[in-house]
Amino acid sequence: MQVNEKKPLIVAFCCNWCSYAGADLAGNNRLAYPADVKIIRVPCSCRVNPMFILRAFQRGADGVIICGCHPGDCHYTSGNYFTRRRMAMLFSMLDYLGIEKERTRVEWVSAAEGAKFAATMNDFAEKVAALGENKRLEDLRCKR
Amino acid sequence: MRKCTAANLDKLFAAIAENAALYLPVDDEKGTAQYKKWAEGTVMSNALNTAKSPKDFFFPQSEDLMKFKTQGKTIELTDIRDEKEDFVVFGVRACDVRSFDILDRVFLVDPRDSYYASRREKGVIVSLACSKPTETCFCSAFGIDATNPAGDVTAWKTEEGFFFKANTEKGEKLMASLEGLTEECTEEAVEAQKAKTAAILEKLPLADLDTDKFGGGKTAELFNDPAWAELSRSCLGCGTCTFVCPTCQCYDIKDFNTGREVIRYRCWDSCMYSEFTRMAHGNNRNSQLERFRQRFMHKLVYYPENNEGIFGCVGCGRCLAKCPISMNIVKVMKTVGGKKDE
Amino acid sequence: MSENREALIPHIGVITDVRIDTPDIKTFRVVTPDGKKAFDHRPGQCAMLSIPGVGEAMFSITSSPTNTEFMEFSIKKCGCVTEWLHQAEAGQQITIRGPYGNPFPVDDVFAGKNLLFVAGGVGLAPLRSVINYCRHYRDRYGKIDIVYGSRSKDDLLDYKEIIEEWTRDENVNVYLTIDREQEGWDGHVGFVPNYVKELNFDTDKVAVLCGPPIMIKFTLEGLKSLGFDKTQVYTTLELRMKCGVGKCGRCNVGAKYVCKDGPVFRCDELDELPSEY
Amino acid sequence: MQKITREVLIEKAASLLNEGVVSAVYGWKKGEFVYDVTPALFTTTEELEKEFVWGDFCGANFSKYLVASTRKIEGKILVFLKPCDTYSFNQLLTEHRFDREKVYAVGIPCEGMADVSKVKAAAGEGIIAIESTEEGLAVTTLYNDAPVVVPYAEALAERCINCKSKKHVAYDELIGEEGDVLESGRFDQVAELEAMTPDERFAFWQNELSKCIRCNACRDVCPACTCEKCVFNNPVSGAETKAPMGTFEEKMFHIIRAFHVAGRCTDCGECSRVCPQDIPLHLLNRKFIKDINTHYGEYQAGAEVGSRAPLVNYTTEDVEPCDVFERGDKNA
Repeated sequence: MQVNEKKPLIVAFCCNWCSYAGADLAGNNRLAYPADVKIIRVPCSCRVNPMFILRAFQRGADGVIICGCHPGDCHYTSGNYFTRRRMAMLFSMLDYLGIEKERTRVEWVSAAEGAKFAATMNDFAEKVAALGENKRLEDLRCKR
Repeated sequence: MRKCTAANLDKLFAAIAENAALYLPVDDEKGTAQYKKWAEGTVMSNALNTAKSPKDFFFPQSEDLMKFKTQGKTIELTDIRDEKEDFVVFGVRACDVRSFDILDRVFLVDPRDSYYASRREKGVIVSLACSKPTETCFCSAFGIDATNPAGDVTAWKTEEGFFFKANTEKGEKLMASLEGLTEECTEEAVEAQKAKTAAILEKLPLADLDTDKFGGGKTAELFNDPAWAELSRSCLGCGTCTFVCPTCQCYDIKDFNTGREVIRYRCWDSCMYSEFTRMAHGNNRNSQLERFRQRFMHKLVYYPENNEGIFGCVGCGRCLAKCPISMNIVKVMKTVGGKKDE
Repeated sequence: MSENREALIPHIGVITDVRIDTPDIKTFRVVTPDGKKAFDHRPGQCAMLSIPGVGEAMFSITSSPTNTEFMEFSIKKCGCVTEWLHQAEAGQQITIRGPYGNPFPVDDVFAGKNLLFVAGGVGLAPLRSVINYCRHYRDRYGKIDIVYGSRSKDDLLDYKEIIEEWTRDENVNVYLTIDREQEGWDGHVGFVPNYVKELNFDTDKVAVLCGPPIMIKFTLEGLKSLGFDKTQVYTTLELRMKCGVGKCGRCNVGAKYVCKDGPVFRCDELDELPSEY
Repeated sequence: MQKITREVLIEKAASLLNEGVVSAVYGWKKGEFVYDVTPALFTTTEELEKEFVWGDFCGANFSKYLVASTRKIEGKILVFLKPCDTYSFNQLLTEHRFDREKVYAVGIPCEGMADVSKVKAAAGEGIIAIESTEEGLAVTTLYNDAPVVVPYAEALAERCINCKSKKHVAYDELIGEEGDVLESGRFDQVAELEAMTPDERFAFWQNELSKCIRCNACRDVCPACTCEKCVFNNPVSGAETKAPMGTFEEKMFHIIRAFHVAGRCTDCGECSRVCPQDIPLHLLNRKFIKDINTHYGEYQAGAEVGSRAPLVNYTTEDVEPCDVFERGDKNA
């Protein structure tokens, strides 16, 4: 019997100025992180609308992580402060609806933190993998 | 006429459920009745009617129609209707039974809607006569006899138990399969209940609702009635009335791209929604007044015009109970066209 | 009509040719994957075309029923479906279902009569099918007059066919007009309704109008001033449709469904409907 | 039972109409039964006397109607506002949704509104008359010979049991006495849910949200939902879904709906009142309010005009999203 070892699919929204560059650095330094992390580049972490996150889950993501500049370092001065509030509220709501809180995360990763990016992704992927497939925010039409 | 004692009722349900999926009104945790599939231990609700109408059984709120797979320039089409098993809907009130007739006249005329038609063929309707109509009931205005509903089998519930009369071939087949659990009986108890209910029906506050102002051919008279403006003024433009209505049948066809394929599905739509008639070059019903008028004109004038005078409303009273602003077809009927009478 | 016609499941169609008519109108030739016509139709009827995932929309069939090889659709770019179609190339598959609606009464009312066609812009699309039908069965009809106008000469639909075929037919008169003076145009300049009045047609004919609502309104007034009666004038309507078979409840005007009872209406019939189109 | 009478309100409205101060009056219009009152616009004294009602079933909040009607109607509009309505009124002003100059607001005291489904549960179906008496609502039905008295406490709507304030935060004129902001137990049920395990919470919401029929009444009635074009109506947004397809769409709709009004929701409770499927939607909104109060300081939307909503604001010391879970949730 073959056990279905489906690797978790992770969507990472990365801000253009810090985290995306951080991911780049991780790549340049050949730091490994799971291939199932799909990066979506956004101009600023506050570009991420709650709908994006829900859509990602609908389309098969098992975990969604948002990466932005460290608080205080936003390219647009204050974007990530808004992200922080919004995501705190949204994730708390998802938790309130009984959706596993380990499936969502916000992490601040600067352009210099390639190692942190890789470590974060490894850790997040591991946590999500432990939870298994996303069942609570799934859309059966998008499942095989 | 056949009778099933109260003690035998569960056995009767079990016997029906053996051959077909059995659905009946069941109270949820808040005491609201909704149709649920019967399983061992299910208790039938005593409520007058379900919050949502049983039109879902034949015209579900959403259903997948077909699937497309595209590759390069080619398209592959697959029919993905779900083949429904035989089913029995138990306890449908007279008003809702009439609603199936109204839907049939839309979906079964050429070209026949085969999705609807196949469900209609597979479903057996066991209706249930009313014994405690409520203040929002006005089915009698549309010539419906709440004490003697249509359906494949008509049922009456008294203290003694359930009484059944088969009306169609399908109904007779169902009753034949239940012969061991029912016994032949006289109609006395049923007649007594009918008389008692009829007396209550006469006392209902909406018993004297007048339909004479409406019907086919009344478009010119009613369309520009000044009353529409006031009636529709507070309308929120939500779809509550249309979605709880047993006869509203407007739908939308939409595509959903799953990433691998496109599913074309059909879902209920509401003429009350602002986008209902929007197209690339504009919207011919731009104001809520126009949309509001469309809904009621459709039920009271357009539908009867195309269907031998049969009104598109069954008087179930759901919209009276559920409208957020308590605007409803009764208020419309009492107001529109009223100026002429004075 | 075939028995037990399935209402909502379409056929697959293939676009075999895309002709650029004007800057925003293209004409698409559609057949089934095995190269045949998808279904027969009558002049004035419509079909639902769709691109899975984009949407479905109703279009008039512009080719004549006498064309047994393929169907054509002249489509103006104005919404999601049309925009997508405008990007399509030959070989692209789409879905098609129909035919829908009532045709023009070509075999009874029109038979033996003189005909006047008045079209504006992409409004020629539904009329082209009737015009070509009548040209095909030329001896069944009297004189044919065609008045067609658009914004500019570049916006004239089927220009080549008009010049090379229609104008050369005997007993067919084509009157073209454009809204404003333009270099290289020596024909008539002016709006269609005015041109119709100027041409001072005899009332011994049946008129068929199609174009923007404002053009229809004024042309109708023009025809009335020439002595035409509303019972002599036909037009075709368009409203939002989803099912095409009179069930989805969106294209009704009063008790009439444009997809089923229309799109062709006689103008006096329209007067009886509420003004909601 | 309401402390002021219909006559007092009619007199006020009639005098303002006759003086020409206002040209129209928003009020509750008599229905077929006692409980089915409809929001309506009155323009003459005769109409007011004939059809204006005020009583225990006048729950509708007029604030949102002002957005459209102040643009259409010449002259000022008189609007009667219950304490909770004044918060919505202020919130709309904060968002510049209507012109304050075009409105004459009269604050009226409210003793709480009755929920007709509770009345029916207590007195039975077939209501033909309801009288407000000292003891409670005296309900006559088709099936009772003598009226059944339903005490007010039993008939009160959920939002009124947990009334947050009897204080009017906006008015041009006040009828009756000014009330106070109340200590309410409105977050108790949110706390109960938070104390559950995620599995229990999931089961609770799955059951509730699966009842949704996507009629959009909660959105359409909401005084905070005043977008000219809602994302759920916009075909090009990719979010225009009209039916609950599976279980995802309904969660998506309700999360986004609640999130979009987070920080702006005054907790007026209209969403739960209008839901035809009785989904406790206010529990979603209150969760956001509770979280905002906990993490960003006490904030009551609509308490004052011009205050900055918490989700369009920030401090550099805000809590990190991962730390928000740290409270209450002991079972996870």
